[in-house]
Amino acid sequence: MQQTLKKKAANLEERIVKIILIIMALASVFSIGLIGFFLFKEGLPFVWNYGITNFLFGTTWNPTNQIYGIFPMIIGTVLVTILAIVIGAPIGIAVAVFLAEVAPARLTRIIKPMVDLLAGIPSVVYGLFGIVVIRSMIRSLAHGPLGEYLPGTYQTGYSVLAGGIILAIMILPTIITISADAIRAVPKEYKEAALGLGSTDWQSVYSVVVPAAKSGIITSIILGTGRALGETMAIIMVAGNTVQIPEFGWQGIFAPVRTLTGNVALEMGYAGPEHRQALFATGIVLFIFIMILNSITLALVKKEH
Amino acid sequence: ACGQDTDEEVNGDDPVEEEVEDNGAAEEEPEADGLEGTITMAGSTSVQPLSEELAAAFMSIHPDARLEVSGGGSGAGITAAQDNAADLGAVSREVADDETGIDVHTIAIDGIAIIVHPDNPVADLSIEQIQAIFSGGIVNWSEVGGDDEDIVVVSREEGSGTRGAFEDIVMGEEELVATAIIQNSGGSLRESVAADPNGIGYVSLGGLNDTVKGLQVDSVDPTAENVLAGDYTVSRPFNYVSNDSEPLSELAQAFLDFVLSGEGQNVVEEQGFIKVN
Amino acid sequence: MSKVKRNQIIAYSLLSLAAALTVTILLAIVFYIMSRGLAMINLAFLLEEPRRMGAEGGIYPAILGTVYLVGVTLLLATPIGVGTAIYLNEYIREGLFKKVIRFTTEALAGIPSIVFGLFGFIFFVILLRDITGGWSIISGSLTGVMMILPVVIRASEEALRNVPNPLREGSLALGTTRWYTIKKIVLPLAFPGILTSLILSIGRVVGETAAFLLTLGGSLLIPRTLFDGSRTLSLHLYMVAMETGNMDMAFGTGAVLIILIIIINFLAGALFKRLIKRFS
Amino acid sequence: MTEQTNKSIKIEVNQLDFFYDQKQALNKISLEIPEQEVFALIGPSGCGKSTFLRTLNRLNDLIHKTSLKGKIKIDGDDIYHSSIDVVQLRKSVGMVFQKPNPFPFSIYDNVAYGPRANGIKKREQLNAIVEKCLRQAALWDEVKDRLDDSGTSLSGGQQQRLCIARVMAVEPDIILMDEPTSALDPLATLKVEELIHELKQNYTIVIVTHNMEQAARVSDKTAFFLDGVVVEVGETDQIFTNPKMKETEDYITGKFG
Amino acid sequence: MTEQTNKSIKIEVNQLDFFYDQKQALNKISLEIPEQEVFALIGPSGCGKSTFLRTLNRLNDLIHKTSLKGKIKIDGDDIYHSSIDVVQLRKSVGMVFQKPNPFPFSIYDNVAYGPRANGIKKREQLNAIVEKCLRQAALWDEVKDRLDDSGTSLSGGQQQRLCIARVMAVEPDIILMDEPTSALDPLATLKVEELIHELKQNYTIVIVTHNMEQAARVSDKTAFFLDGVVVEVGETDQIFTNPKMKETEDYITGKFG
Ligand SMILES: Nc1ncnc2c1ncn2[C@@H]1O[C@H](COP(=O)(O)OP(=O)(O)OP(=O)(O)O)[C@@H](O)[C@H]1O
Ligand SMILES: Nc1ncnc2c1ncn2[C@@H]1O[C@H](COP(=O)(O)OP(=O)(O)OP(=O)(O)O)[C@@H](O)[C@H]1O
Ligand SMILES: [Mg+2]
Ligand SMILES: [Mg+2]
Ligand SMILES: O=P([O-])([O-])[O-]
Repeated sequence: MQQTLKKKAANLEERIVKIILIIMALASVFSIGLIGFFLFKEGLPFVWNYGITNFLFGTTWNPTNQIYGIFPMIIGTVLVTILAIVIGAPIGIAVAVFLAEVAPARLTRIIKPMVDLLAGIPSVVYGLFGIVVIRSMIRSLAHGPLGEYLPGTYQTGYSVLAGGIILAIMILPTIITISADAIRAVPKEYKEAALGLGSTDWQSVYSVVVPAAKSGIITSIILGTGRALGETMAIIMVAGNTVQIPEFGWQGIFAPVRTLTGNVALEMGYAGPEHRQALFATGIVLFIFIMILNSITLALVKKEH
Repeated sequence: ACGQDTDEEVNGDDPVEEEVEDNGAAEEEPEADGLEGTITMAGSTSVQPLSEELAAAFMSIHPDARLEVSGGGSGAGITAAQDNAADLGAVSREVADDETGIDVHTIAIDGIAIIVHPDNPVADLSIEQIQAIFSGGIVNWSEVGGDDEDIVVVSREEGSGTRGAFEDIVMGEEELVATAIIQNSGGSLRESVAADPNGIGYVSLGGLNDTVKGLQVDSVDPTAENVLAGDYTVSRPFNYVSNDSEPLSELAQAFLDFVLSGEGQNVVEEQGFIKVN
Repeated sequence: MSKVKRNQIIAYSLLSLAAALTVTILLAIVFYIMSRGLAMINLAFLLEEPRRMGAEGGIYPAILGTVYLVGVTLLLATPIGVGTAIYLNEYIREGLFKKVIRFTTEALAGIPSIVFGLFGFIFFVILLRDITGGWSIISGSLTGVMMILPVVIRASEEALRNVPNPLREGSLALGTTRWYTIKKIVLPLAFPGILTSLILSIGRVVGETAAFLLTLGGSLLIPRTLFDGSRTLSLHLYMVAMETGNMDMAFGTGAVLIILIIIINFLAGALFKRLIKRFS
Repeated sequence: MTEQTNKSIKIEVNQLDFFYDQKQALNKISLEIPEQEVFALIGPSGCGKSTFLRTLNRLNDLIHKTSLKGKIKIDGDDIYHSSIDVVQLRKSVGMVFQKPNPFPFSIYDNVAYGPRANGIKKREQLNAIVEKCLRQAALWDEVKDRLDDSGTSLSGGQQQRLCIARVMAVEPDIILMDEPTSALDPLATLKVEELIHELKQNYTIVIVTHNMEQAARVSDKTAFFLDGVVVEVGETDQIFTNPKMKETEDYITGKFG
Repeated sequence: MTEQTNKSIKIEVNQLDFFYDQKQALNKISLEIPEQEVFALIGPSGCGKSTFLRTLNRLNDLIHKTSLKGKIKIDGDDIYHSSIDVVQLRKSVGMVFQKPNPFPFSIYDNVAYGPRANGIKKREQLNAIVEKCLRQAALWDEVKDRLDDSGTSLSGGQQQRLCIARVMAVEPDIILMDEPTSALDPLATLKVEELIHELKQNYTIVIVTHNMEQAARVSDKTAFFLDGVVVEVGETDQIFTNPKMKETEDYITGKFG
């Protein structure tokens, strides 16, 4: 029965497999390295030559005349994203609380697949719905009752509002799913303790359960922000793509705007090498926005543990 | 300046129609020529519908050939040819002097129609009025004889050939008004104007349909005949461009020859554009 | 009624309202697209080639393009993604390397798809065009692989983590190698979970447009090889809507897409239930 | 069944049955719990002690598919009667759990939670309540300089006393404690036991414990549960020194459980 | 420390220290485990019994941030030496876990798993091994007509015996058992104990148990662990009837643990 415990020269398979797996594991590192490399290689020299402030804070975008200011697009991106969050986050969190704390299990089982479906619908379908339905609705509002308060170019329906609404719908599933998970993960002892102190169910949810799920809920909002920031097709279809800084005030939400993503997708038929570099530089700005958001999420997750 | 150039070319070559019919009949047995492979074309969305028709006609003669047509805008057509990303780039404007490294083949002439909503009472604008509208000088339809409504300018994206030609011919030194809505293809621009009674935009003559109204420019209707006659001045060439450091593939050359042949030019005419030879 | 009770009733009504609103939005979108799109769908629509840039005819090449793109993307992403997950979960422990991979997959997951498109265009379409054929299914797929890799990795890791540790120890303690244990015990048990993740990634590929706008080329022809340009249904919808303005065709394509997504979600859901059952 | 005491009866339980779905967890429980005493529930794991405790503040209502028969009266009111406001009931019947479960807020906010839910907003008033309750819970001296620290940053024993202070801030008459010291070390246990001693001046306390010595130390009366049934109930001294039932004796001498 | 026996030493442990990250779980353990005997490890929860057992087949290698000092020799080979093939080691040192962990395959495939991993593919050969091992594990009669049923469909006791059969199919010399009966009812426990008795004819068995009576019943030698240290080791009879150390006596008479 005595077997030798000495290593066999064989076991080649184990070693080969391990090497293959390492190579695979490196693929994603390699991917992001490549993406970063090309993005920066194409875009960075341009930003350098053109000047960071001129690029980031210039208000004119006119590639024909070699003017590349993306400030209006940064503003456009920020406005549309904020609007999406302002509309989407409260609704999403409310639905999450509803699903995790209020709805009977049977209802949850019905609504959950619907939320998943909302997440699965392609963005161009949202865009199509956006131009045909939402844009027309906004147009009849902006051109009708609000007509006298708005300049003509704000009455087309192509607007921050149309983009914000579509994006709000698109980020709902992200916010709902992640928030609901976070709320469900709150130990039920908290709720019992609150109820034991004579809180109503709502008081316990509102003042204990939701605050305890705070970091998960914030994470969901940040991820939703990332999604909104990165969305391209739906936004090109409904936002109007005008390179301008909207008027300050409520009228601004009816202004057509261009987003950073929209700029890249629209002008991929760029006219020249410098123009192309400017688009890559736009990509870098987007990339950095996303990285900042990612880092915030990571920091939050870390704090959690 | 470019408008004139093209007019001359167009005037030069009319009498080919008979030959075309013959050619078509002669090439009924397609297997023999052995042309096969794939060529890709990219660029102008205005040229795209025409390219598709030309490609379809070509492929019906050479079933083993494959012509992939995609859009992207004229700028993309030029860079695709420069980068060798496509065999042929489509450009719906004059190729500029600084766009080097490419050979240019003009395949058709197209007019650019200034379009408004069908309900818009305005039917005729002068070049100066159009320029003023697109540069923000005129902002209300009542200033040009229409209703008292703000004008909504819809334009194409940077890199569009249609926009480039439009700016060359109409805008001169003026800049496009900053508030213009931007659409990135002729089709979406037309839809956008069709959906807005106060909108104004511009598309290829071939992209005109009855969802929008093509305005008279200086009282001339936007038709191929008027372009051909030189009366409708907002016109531009459709070009195919190719990389000049590498020779065209056999297939691409055959396609280009086909396009410029009588039969190809017939297709050009059927699609509502103007023949070049 | 006491004030707190009233507050509770108001609050819960608002929450229900939010849920009702969400459901209404979904149904409105689905019904609207379907009501305009279903009328378009018939055999000819599904099996014919498009004419006039898609303004007429059918969507057959786009269906084929979608199938090819999804197929190739998954074929490439599955081994890489699952392999990465296996390596992360079964071979290495918390440490710098794992953190680096975690961070990069997170970062990849966050990159906007248009940036993938930009990259894919420069790298696969232009730089590697002699290999990829320029605008082609391969170029699109390689770009798609980068996009869905994080999804596949994360979900596979989750599935692997769900395999009870005693089974792993049981196998290793019998004197089997790590890889044998993974092959015979871990992977079979994680299979439904991994499959679920793959099906969900199909959804991601089917729904993506921006990245493919710049890498697939958008040819309307029936793709014959993987080195041909093509378009997916989503891309077709976008191009038809934006380039031809024929909204009916776009809605028809949209209806096909929604039906496809419903099927995909249903399959994933069914598999997920099986997974839950297996481990409880 | 219980012996006569000079104290008045605070809680009266009559023929109580309790079911989780099909499974019967309590079987014809009848008990009288006198005011301002400590009443201990002992018995082996799974015998129904926690279940019984949670029927007293209707916390079991939260569990899906439970049902209850019989009557529980507190101060003469049937607490399962439809006219009863559960929220009010839970205010007057506080509960301390096995695992200390402070909210993930500051110490101050933990104690102020109940009063705030009752609409008290004034800072001075809250300050006063927080200080009073923390003093009562014998925690004030240890935390008075760090009221803004998170409740979860305290040690286990401190956390449990914080939970007791939190309960006292809603001014209950009765405090239910479900193995309040089982997660604590001996020293912390001692502190909590001392506190229980103090509290019975003002509150009626029902405590579940696994620890025989603890029951003997802190309680006035003890009930021995077995399989959902009350086997024996009486003065704690008597139960531990001279149990009437064989099962009780077996249990307290460690023969099973 | 151990007494002389006539059997030869199978496992020799010398000054073994083991750490989970910073935490030391084993402290200078020295033991000699003779061949073809049952060696029991007893001690209170958390004293390091499982940790020790798992150092013997290097299963602890799988845990993050562990470190080990000292030597373990099996048949004279240092099993932590770099020339050792861990896979071979684990083949010759089988392990049975506290909770039965049959693979979610058929009974047949569970037993055939190890032989197959070793490259045995022939059906007849596998059939023979499966039958032999199931017989040895005293399970054959109960399962011979349902070899295709899932291993998880068996009762707890049957599952544990299946796991033992599974181990025997790889022909180890040593079998480690970590509280193999703690998840089983008394009857199933009895069956497994009988089996252990049989097995020691052919195997060296190291068994961890919480159950004093079990240790007394099945083992030849016993080591008493406390806080990572071996307090006492010797003939089982002696340990249980006449322990030398105060701590051992306290433990086996139930004073703590
Ligand atoms: N939520 C529940 N659903 C179904 N059965 C339950 C539930 N909670 C408890 N039980 C069952 O009811 C019986 C009594 O449980 P209970 O928790 O009251 O026991 P206990 O005396 O408190 O035990 P321990 O000392 O372990 O806390 C047990 O058999 C238990 O399994
Ligand atoms: N994976 C681990 N990481 C860190 N510490 C561990 C780990 N496993 C065990 N320990 C610690 O090591 C010590 C010894 O644990 P071990 O499991 O060996 O005890 P044991 O004697 O088997 O106890 P039991 O009878 O409860 O099984 C304990 O303090 C335990 O908390
Ligand atoms: Mg309990
Ligand atoms: Mg153990
Ligand atoms: O698409 P264009 O023809 O305007 O370049």
